[in-house]
Amino acid sequence: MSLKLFRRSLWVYHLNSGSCNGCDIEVLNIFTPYHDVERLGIKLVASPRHADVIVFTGPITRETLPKAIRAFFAVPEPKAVVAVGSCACGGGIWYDSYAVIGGIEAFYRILENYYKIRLPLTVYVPGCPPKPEAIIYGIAVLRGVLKQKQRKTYFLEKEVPALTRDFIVNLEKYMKQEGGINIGKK
Amino acid sequence: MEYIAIVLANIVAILIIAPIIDGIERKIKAKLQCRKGPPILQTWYDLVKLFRRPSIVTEEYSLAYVISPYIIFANMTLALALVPSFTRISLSFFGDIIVLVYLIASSSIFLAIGSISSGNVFATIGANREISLATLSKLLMALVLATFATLKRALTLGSIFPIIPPYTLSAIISIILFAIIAYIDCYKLPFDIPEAEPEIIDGILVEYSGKSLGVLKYSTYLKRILLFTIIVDLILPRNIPTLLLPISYFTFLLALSITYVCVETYFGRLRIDQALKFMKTMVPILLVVWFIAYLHY
Amino acid sequence: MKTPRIDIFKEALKTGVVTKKYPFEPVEAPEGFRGKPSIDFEKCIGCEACVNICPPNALSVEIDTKRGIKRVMLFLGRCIFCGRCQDVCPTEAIKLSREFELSSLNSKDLYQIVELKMAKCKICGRYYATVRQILFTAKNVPKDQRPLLLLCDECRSKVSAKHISYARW
Amino acid sequence: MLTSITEILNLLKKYGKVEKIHKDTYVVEISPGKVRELCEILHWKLNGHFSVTVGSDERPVNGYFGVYHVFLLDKQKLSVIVHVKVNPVTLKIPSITPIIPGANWHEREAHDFFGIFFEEHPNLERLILPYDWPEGIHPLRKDVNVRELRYKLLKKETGLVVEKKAEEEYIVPIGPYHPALHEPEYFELYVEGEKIVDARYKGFHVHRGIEKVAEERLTINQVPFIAERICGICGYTHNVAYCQAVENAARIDVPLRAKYIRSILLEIERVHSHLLWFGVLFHLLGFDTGFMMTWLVREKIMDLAEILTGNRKNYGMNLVGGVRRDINEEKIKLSLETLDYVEYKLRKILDKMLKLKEITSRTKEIGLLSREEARKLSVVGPVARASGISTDVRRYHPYAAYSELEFKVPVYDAGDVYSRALVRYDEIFESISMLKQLLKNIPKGDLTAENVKVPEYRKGLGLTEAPRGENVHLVITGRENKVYRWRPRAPSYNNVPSTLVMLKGEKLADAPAIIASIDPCFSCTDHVVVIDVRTNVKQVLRLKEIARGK
Repeated sequence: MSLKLFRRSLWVYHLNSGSCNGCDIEVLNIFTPYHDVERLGIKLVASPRHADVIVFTGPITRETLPKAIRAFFAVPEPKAVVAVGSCACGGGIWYDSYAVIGGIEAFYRILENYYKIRLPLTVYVPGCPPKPEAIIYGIAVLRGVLKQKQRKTYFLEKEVPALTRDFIVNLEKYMKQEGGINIGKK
Repeated sequence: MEYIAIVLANIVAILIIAPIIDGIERKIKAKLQCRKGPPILQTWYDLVKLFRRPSIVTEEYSLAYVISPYIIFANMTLALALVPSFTRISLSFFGDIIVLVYLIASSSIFLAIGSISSGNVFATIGANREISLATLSKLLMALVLATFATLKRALTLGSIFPIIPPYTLSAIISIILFAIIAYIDCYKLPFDIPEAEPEIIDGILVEYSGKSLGVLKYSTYLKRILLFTIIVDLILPRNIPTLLLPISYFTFLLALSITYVCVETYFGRLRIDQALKFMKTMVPILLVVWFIAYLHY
Repeated sequence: MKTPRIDIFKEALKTGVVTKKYPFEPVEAPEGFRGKPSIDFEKCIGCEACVNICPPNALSVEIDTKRGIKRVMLFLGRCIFCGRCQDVCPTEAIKLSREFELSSLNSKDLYQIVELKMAKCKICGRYYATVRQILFTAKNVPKDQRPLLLLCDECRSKVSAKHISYARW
Repeated sequence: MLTSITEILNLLKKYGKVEKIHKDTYVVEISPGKVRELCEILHWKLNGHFSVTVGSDERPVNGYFGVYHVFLLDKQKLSVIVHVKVNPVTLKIPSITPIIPGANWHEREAHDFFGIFFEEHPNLERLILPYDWPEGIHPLRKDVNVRELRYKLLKKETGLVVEKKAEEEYIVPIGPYHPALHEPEYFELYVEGEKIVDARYKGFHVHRGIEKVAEERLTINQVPFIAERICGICGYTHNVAYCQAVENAARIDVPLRAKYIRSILLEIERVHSHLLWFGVLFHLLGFDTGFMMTWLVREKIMDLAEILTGNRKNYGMNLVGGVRRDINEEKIKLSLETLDYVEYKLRKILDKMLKLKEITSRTKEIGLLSREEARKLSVVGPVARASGISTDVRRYHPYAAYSELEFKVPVYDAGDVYSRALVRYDEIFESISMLKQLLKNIPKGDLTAENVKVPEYRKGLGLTEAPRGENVHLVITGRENKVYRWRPRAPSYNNVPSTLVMLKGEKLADAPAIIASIDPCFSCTDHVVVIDVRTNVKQVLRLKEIARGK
């Protein structure tokens, strides 16, 4: 629903929630000549009141948490969230540190518990830091312009050979016979 | 009846092209900064989106905060009706020049009042800066317009425009001075001090959102067009064929905005005291020009 | 004072518009770019070398003792793309590609899960390693010692401690 | 005045046991009573400078807490670490802040993390830990299990407690989210009209508890990756500093080719960081074209880094003992071409931009920091060099391949924002010339040292010159392939307090440019945390009030 509204014009409020600066610089970078997202109607705004989208960078430290909550509520509805970088997506390398909340999902959990809100549309942009193109791609996915490529992959090993003594001793023979066990092929 | 219809059509046309002119300016600015830039209609897209978004009001808000964007918008539309633009015809009455100055000045004041009542620190600082800049720039503008009135011995905009011919020294200098004042009043760099994004977070606009922000932004574009229109009117001879008039007006408008944006792109922002100092030096010059204009009589 | 401004203006015009067309035209990351790591299911043997080396613990492992399954999980939302897993993987099952378009609207899409069957210890009956890992090790072990691999670590040390010949049981 | 190394060593021997831990680095173990006397001699009389104070919980090893004051003597190319054992019961040692004001934050940090009391410290309050951190728990002590604590803290009503603001004066909050900074930091500026009369800093929003994570969870060869993520701009220099510290501690000889590769990447990082800084400065002064043009050039450097290392920012090139990737001939050629282009472009535009009238009028004689103040606060890097102090780790404590290069150290005396810009301007071109030397002379050889073994409980000091100044890592190695104590000190940690001096008496409009002029890298600084006392005043706000988002 909100996507249609933002097709042509998207104003972004950038909120550093304890990031190392890597992602912040890359977010800033998409506004510079080589990437220039103004051509896509994206603009960086200084006040959360003007914004349509919040960009979170960083694992959300305990110290920034109250400020992040305030900024989150200052953005008018409908809004969307872009979690840039692995830290914002899932806590990154800091995920179990005492000083961080650990990513946007933990942040949402707090919001759900205390404020009972409907969660906004969120796009996750992993990368450490993501390339500027990856951020542009993330926003394109958010707007529904491009299709999401990344899918969960799941694999369950179905059949395994019975591990008998004979089998393991004469492994080479069996492997040749069946030709299908490709364990540890280089 | 026909007269009113033409004025209305004029205003509607300006309402449509004002954001487009801004779009063109953005595009040119982008090109000068080696980037591709937004599409020309981008400003319209932004405005449409803002109009469709809700405005959040702060808890300490007052009536002034809510209605001032609309008052400013109304002021600007009215002021646009006073000056001839696409056609020769405009609302014209004795003393409309004074009304024009009043409308421009009062919108600055409403903007300041509105943002002060939002209760935000940055908005207050922005309003502070807005008032100190506006008082001076409106004084300058009043002085220039007074010079024009003296030159033509009239208080009706219709009889003042265009100011040249005759090509007198005072007329040319005063037109140049007006162009500079218009530049300052558009809050173009290096004078975009009340909204300075990196210093005080968009200053006066910080607390507005959604519709009210859209209306405010729209009024800024209208104000820019208004000032441009006055400059065009000062130069553009109105005795050319009626059909050519809209085209030549639009060409002039475009040329002006392109010149302004080219200048703007290569400037940094001045500090408020530096800007005020610059403007104060203009006061004596204007007084001298006015005096010369008076002597011409 | 005017000259520097005009010089910059000239230089800007000379440079021209440099903007890439990106979302409308594909961009290729350079060779050697550390992009999305992906697990080749056919090659993974569940040895946990990558799990141990991964600085942010983006790779984790769970053992389901009921089903006898070892689950290796890669969560891209925590990955720092350092490529250490690629360095240590004995079978080159995990590799970093040049793919960088990883954005997704659901954090679940950032997971890669591999579930491998485990083997039971022939003495105590506990699950101790994946079948693939045992077979992989077996290839590099002399034939006469291979049956020892069918025991878990504890049983194996007990067996060796008692000097019972592996041929007996 | 004492000058030769032997004389200094003899002097140190008078105070306590002197131990050489590695090349040019000595540890003096002294009793608490003599700390001030020695520190005064080292900082003021010998013209060295105070670098960092490191607290450490060594009870499992020797039964004491330890405090290390690190001093660098530039003239003698010497590092001296003053080690004081702290009684684990009384936990008291004399503070050195009255003598060296720059030690203020360092000692408060040690107080936060270990509960060590520094006697006669003027303001021993909480600096780093988050606002809702319980009293009396010191996270870096070895007996504190912070993981348990983390879950307890998460269950609390976090996010509802918001500090109350003082209302007596007209306060302009710069931050925590300010478009100029792109990082959450909180400056309170007390203004009269547009003039700043006082400033206060509440920082450490980006404290992420790096040290505890590194000491508890990571192994020696995983720490380089977290070190790199201390800062996303100058991360590689942290990475190198850490690796050097461990290599020094374990006496590992790094192959020359690896050293060259490290230097190349360090200089690439410096160029991109300085260009970034120029862009931000121009943006703050409203000159957006300057921002766009410098970042346009910078993008070339970023692309080069991506080709050389596989990532634009976090190079991930180091392991203890060497580097992970090689640079081949083709890449060297490409790098030289890129550098030529960058140099040509920058010569064309950057100095022109610095001559613009709005830029000069808003940077010259703004944000002054005198030489004396700079010495007192022990500032480092371009900030110190702009205030007339010639200090550069690359020159005075050479590491990596810097001893084989020819370069100048630019020094300016004015101490204003403009001279800080000039220092960086000169450094960009010095870096480019250094890069050319490095790329042309890179020797053949191995990439990593053989037999990387790290012994237990050895100390090592790693120094690098980050784009923002000197960067110090002190490492004590631990058992089971872990670090026992790792204290990274980023340059901004010493530089940020100087902004409060610079801001006083300036115009509000200049504040962002002044703050930015030190090139603050708050995420570097905030690996440790501190808060103002006034956060003790807590107030629970309702949802509506929070949503106002002021």
